[in-house]
Amino acid sequence: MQFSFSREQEDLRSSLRDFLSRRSGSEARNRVLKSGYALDRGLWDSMAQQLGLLGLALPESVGGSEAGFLETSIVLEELGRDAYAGPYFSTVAASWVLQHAGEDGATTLEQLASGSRIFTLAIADEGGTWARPGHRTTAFEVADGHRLAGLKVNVTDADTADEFVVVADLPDGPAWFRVAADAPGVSVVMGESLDLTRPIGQLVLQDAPAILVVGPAAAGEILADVNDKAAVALSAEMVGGADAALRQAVAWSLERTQFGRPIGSFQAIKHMSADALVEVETARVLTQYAAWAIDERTPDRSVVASMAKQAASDAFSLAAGNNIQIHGGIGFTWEHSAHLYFRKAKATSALFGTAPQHRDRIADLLAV
Amino acid sequence: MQFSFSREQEDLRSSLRDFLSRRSGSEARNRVLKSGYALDRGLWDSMAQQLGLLGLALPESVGGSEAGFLETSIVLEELGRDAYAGPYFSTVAASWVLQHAGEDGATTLEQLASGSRIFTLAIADEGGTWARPGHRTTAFEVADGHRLAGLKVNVTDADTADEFVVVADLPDGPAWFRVAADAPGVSVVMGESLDLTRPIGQLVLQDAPAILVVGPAAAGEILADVNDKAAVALSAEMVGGADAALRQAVAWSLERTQFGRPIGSFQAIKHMSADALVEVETARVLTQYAAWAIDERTPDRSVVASMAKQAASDAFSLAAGNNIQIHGGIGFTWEHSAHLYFRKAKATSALFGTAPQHRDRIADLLAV
Amino acid sequence: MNPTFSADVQAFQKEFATFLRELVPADWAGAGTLPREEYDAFAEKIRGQLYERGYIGVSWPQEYGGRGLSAEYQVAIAEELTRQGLPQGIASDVFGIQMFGSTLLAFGTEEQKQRFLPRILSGEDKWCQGYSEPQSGSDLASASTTAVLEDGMWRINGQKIWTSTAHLADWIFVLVRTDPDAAKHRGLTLLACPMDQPGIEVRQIQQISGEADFNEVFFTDAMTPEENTIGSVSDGWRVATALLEHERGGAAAVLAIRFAEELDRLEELARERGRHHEQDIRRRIAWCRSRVFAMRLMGYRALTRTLSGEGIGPEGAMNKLFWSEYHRVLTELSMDILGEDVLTLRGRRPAIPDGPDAPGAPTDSAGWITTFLNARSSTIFAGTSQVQRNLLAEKILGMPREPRAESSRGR
Amino acid sequence: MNPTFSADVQAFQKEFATFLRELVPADWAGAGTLPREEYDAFAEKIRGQLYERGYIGVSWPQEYGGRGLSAEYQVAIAEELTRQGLPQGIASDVFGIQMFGSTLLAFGTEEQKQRFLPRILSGEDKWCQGYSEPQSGSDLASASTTAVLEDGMWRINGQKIWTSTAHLADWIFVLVRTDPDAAKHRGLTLLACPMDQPGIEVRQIQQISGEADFNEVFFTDAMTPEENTIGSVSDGWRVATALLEHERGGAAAVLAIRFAEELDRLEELARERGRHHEQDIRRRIAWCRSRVFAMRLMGYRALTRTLSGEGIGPEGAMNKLFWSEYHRVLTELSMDILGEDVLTLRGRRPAIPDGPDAPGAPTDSAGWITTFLNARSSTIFAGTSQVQRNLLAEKILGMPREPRAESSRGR
Repeated sequence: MQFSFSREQEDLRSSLRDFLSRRSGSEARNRVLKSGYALDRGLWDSMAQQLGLLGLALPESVGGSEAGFLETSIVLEELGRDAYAGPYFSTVAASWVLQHAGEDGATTLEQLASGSRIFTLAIADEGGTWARPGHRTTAFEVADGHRLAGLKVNVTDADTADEFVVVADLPDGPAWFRVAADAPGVSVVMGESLDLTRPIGQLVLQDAPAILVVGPAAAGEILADVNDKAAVALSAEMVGGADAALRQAVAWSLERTQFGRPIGSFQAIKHMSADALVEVETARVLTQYAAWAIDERTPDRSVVASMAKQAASDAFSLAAGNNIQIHGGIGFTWEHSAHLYFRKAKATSALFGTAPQHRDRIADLLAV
Repeated sequence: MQFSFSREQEDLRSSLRDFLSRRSGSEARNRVLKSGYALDRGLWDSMAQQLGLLGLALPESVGGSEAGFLETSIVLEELGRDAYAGPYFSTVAASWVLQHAGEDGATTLEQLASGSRIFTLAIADEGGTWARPGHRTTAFEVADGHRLAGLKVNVTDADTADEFVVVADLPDGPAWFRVAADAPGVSVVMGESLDLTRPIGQLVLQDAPAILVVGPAAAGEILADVNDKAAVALSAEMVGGADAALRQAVAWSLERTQFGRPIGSFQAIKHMSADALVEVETARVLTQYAAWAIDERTPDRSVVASMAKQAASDAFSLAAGNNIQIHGGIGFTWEHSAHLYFRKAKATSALFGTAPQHRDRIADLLAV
Repeated sequence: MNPTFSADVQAFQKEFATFLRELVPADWAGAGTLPREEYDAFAEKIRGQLYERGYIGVSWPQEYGGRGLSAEYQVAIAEELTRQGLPQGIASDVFGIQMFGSTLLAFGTEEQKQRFLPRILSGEDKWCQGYSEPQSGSDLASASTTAVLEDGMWRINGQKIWTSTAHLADWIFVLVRTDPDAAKHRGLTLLACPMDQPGIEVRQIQQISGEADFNEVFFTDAMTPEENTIGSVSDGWRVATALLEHERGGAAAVLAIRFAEELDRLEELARERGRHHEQDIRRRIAWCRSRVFAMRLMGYRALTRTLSGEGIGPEGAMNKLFWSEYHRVLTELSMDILGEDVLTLRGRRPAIPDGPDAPGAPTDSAGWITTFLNARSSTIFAGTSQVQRNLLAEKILGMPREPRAESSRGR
Repeated sequence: MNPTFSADVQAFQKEFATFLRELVPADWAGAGTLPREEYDAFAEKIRGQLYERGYIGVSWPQEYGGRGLSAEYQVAIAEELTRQGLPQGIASDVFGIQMFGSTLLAFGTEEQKQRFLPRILSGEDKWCQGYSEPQSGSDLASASTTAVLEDGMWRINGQKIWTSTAHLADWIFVLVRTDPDAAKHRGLTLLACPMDQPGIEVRQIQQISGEADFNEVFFTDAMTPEENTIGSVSDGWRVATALLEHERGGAAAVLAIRFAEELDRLEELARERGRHHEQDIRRRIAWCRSRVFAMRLMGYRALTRTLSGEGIGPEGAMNKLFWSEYHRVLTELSMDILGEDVLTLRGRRPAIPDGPDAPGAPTDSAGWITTFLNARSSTIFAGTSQVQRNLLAEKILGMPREPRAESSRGR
């Protein structure tokens, strides 16, 4: 019985936290608020090359460190805490598919691990979800490969991605493809993202050249796997964000005085914070377990992934909402990062299944 | 625009409150807790004869005062505040049907108004509800009237009723009948009621002699009407109970000291109480309006009846639950009346439609 | 009990309705269909037309530009405006008419009333409110902006914050400390001060939605004549508190009308997305309907008290708590109906930054998301929900204040 | 990270499972099927059989009757007991084993450990806890029951309340004021005191459900020898507080097992009534499942800390808050599933007054309603939810205590 991280895992966390506080942190958050999203390429390269974060769970043969999903979840939690603005989740999520490309994929994975190419997943068709993309994007074979036609919605980091990993239907079923952002017939329409640190766009494919990554035989299973992993990865991000929002609120409550005392000494503020703490810890243990379950491929991994996602969504929304309330007026000014977390809470909850959708899924999986 | 009670209505309330504090109140509640439910017949007779509460909304010709439903709701609120243990609601509810009996019913209504005979409604069959009783109780005509056969569940005050007003199916549809408790073929099986002030039983009818009150032509409309009125009547009771629970909690919080101060000075207790106050006032205005709407037979009376019932259920549950929590240990001892209100909150919510059922009904009626 | 408008009011409302129909085209779908940029000008235009026909401030005495009608007429006007998809005035009316005007009617000198009130109604003077300070939000009584009387002029120094519409205002009513030696609540005075002077600087504050509806107001030797003192010197706390009750009380009946219209739009959203058959969505809508109807009834109750000359008193705090907490729940529901579509803001943004958007607004995600974000400010402004709960507990339920860390604060 | 039992523990659990299967008939459906009246005797019988085979207190040192095994074994035992529908000990074990025993291991003298611990395990001595007083509930440190040392004997006077199992107990550990002049927290001492003496009177308290699971204990010149002082004189607050952490911490992993079994029964109830297809019911069950699983994981986390020699510390307060508030939600759900059937209590009443009923209990309305009523006491006992939230805010989040009305209370 060991329900805790190993020494190595704790080291990973603390070195990453150090790194982020030096290289990213409140300064980066202010930049996002002042001038909008812009990928910090130097930071990205350092994350990839200096810290090896992108290849963390990839084979050594492509430059990775062969760590597990649990380690990835630690990275995501710390990035979430920092409200990091960059395509880490998108790229890592793409790697969950690209790993199944076999020998052919090695170069791609090397590019991914080195940070030299940015990837993202493009799954849902209009009206579809990540779990059930719909069948409106089609693929057809041509002499030199495939061509894709369709429209993918809610694509994370669509503007910075060099390459898209796309679900499209072949005649015998859905399959996974790679599409380069600069290929002919590929265009991206960015939306105005609620989450200021995660741009969202649509991918328009007009007979765009594509490379088959996984055929229909295995694609469905991988899609299910991607959904489980994405749920837990985003849960980890949200646990980090929720914890940050909680700590930010507490710190402010110690500093701010009203009626001659720090507002953190008022029961209303204390009890709000205690309740948020309980939710954050609930989400934390579920996410931790779910990450382990994914590494171990335990039979309960799908249900615990959903448990984590719904708990983390609730915890983040509560902690980020409380954070604004406790800050009072200053908490909903644009220049204060409180709303950055609040926006992330709502938007991240909506990615790869909302809390109610995951509760429905838990009930289905447990055959209630 | 006048959203307030008239002087006469306020007088009715205060004289009743005076009367109850002298004749019922905490002493009666203690009696219920110590020795269980037993109808205080003297009090009942005074309520009927001295205060005219049973005939309040009945015609003068049968000894009533021709007041409206609004006045009845004031009485119910005060009885609810007092946690009065007697068949007032049951008897008044029966009168809503008996009033439609025409000339024949005059004697019955006189008995009802004078308090000499106690009535109650028996509507739901097993598996049925008050709104949809089911069709398992049947009526057939015999030479000297009718006979009923079936089982009625969740009959309020079944043990004290002298007469039951029963829905049973004739060949051409449901109709209303009167059945005397001491008639052959009539038996009552009492359950253990969650609400200690309102006994609940089953009525077993084995070819029991019955008198037709309202035939199939009008019975359905009256059933709908009874459901609306009962919802608002019980809401009024619950508003009174919720208010009593809130006031009881506040009074205790001023008296009880911990950590050297009255616990009512702690924000946790203050905010719980403020939240309960908001819910009680929400339920109060909705109930007041709904009672007026029933008197005026406005087109929105069914939807506002449901609004009142769901709000009053929530308010009473919250206020009565808070009351226990604020009292601490003493609040869940048998001898303290806090649980009397808490039980009433849950049980009264379940009579004539639960809060979720009423919300479903609101959505249906408003064609959401 | 008769929660309906009197026959006179109904006739008045009918006549008003006829007038309104002439102001807009026959196929008018509501001010919410206008782009955000055009809304304010439209609201200003309509307000001008209403003023010309005497429909602004009808409940004020005739000698100050009103018509001396009862508050019932005011609600009837608001109801009809919303029903016909028109704005309920302009943003600064909350401060000019509802707050400052009402306070002046209660505390002002005859001269002040004559001077200020007609210009508020005509729209010549726009007002804003200077109460909160960076170090004094919930604890309003600790305000530290000072005013010193010199040769019949108040010299004001300090800073106010969260001042809505300050960038558009001609006047500010400002709570200042005039007696630095008195106990915290006792050294305050309320002053009316012109905005157009070198001693006042306004800086806009960008809020959570990205827009700038609030301001900081810096006073550096700003001046206002002694006769602009509202109420007595050092009586500012009492005057300001009464004023806050106007802010809280007056809105209830009128706000409920806007919330009902917003809920219609939410139902439309649910239907558009085929979510209106879901048990959870239906029940929550039903709960919201009940809540909004209760809000209207509470407004009627307050109105009844006003009509009979009773004050609404601390129940004002309940209205504020009630609608702002309701609006959080409502906007959460809109987010749940949008589902994945909360990810991006599409379409029109709301024209109104607090509470429901203008009537007839489309069901675009940008509208609902922005309203959802702004709803977070409603539980903070004009007294946080925590402060409101304290007030309710103390003033209505009679529960004790918390022991003070310092029972009074000599300054 | 490996949240599973080690191979050794798994082997042990398997062996234990085999042993348990011999104790009950092949068609055993769980202790929850027994009538309430028979349950306690059955629990006592099973406990005796477990004791004989060394399955009681396995984590205690061998010299005091335990087997010196890790806490992991304790959880494995509890899990298997519930899985096989058997009681997790008798009611007084919470006080004897989990609370007093654990405290004695930490604070007791060698002589005390030798004398008390083996008799606790064997069941010869049953214990109860004397902390709360009528005037001192949340504010435990204000206890006013006194003890005066005379000729090597403590003479105790005062009253304790909410003392579970006092009517069955041989001993009470009682928090008494031994130094009336010291500050509030500093004048307290913890004593072990025999119950069977003329100076002690026990009166049962009937609780919300109509049953009597609590007591008042009156001390009138009750006596206990000086050697029954637990820890040092005047150090009672520290000892008692540590003891409360045992109460809070130990239960988490084990409780979650019982809650999961209860949730199975709730699902059965929903299915029986055809309510398991409803969106609202399904989502709430899914939420409860997640909550119970999180509770188990928090238990594993605490267990991991215990195994590595770290204390669980103030997180104990979180477990108490977590499960008691969860249980309110769960029992509300059961009421909603019962619908109209909450009106009457039918069938079997629960055998266990706090938390989930015994495994295998039927889905009778009397069971769910009584558990619903009793769930209201769980958010009050052993520190109200309000006190727990204060603790979490202060001890984990580092938020300040409230200013005291009086910073210490000389007595």
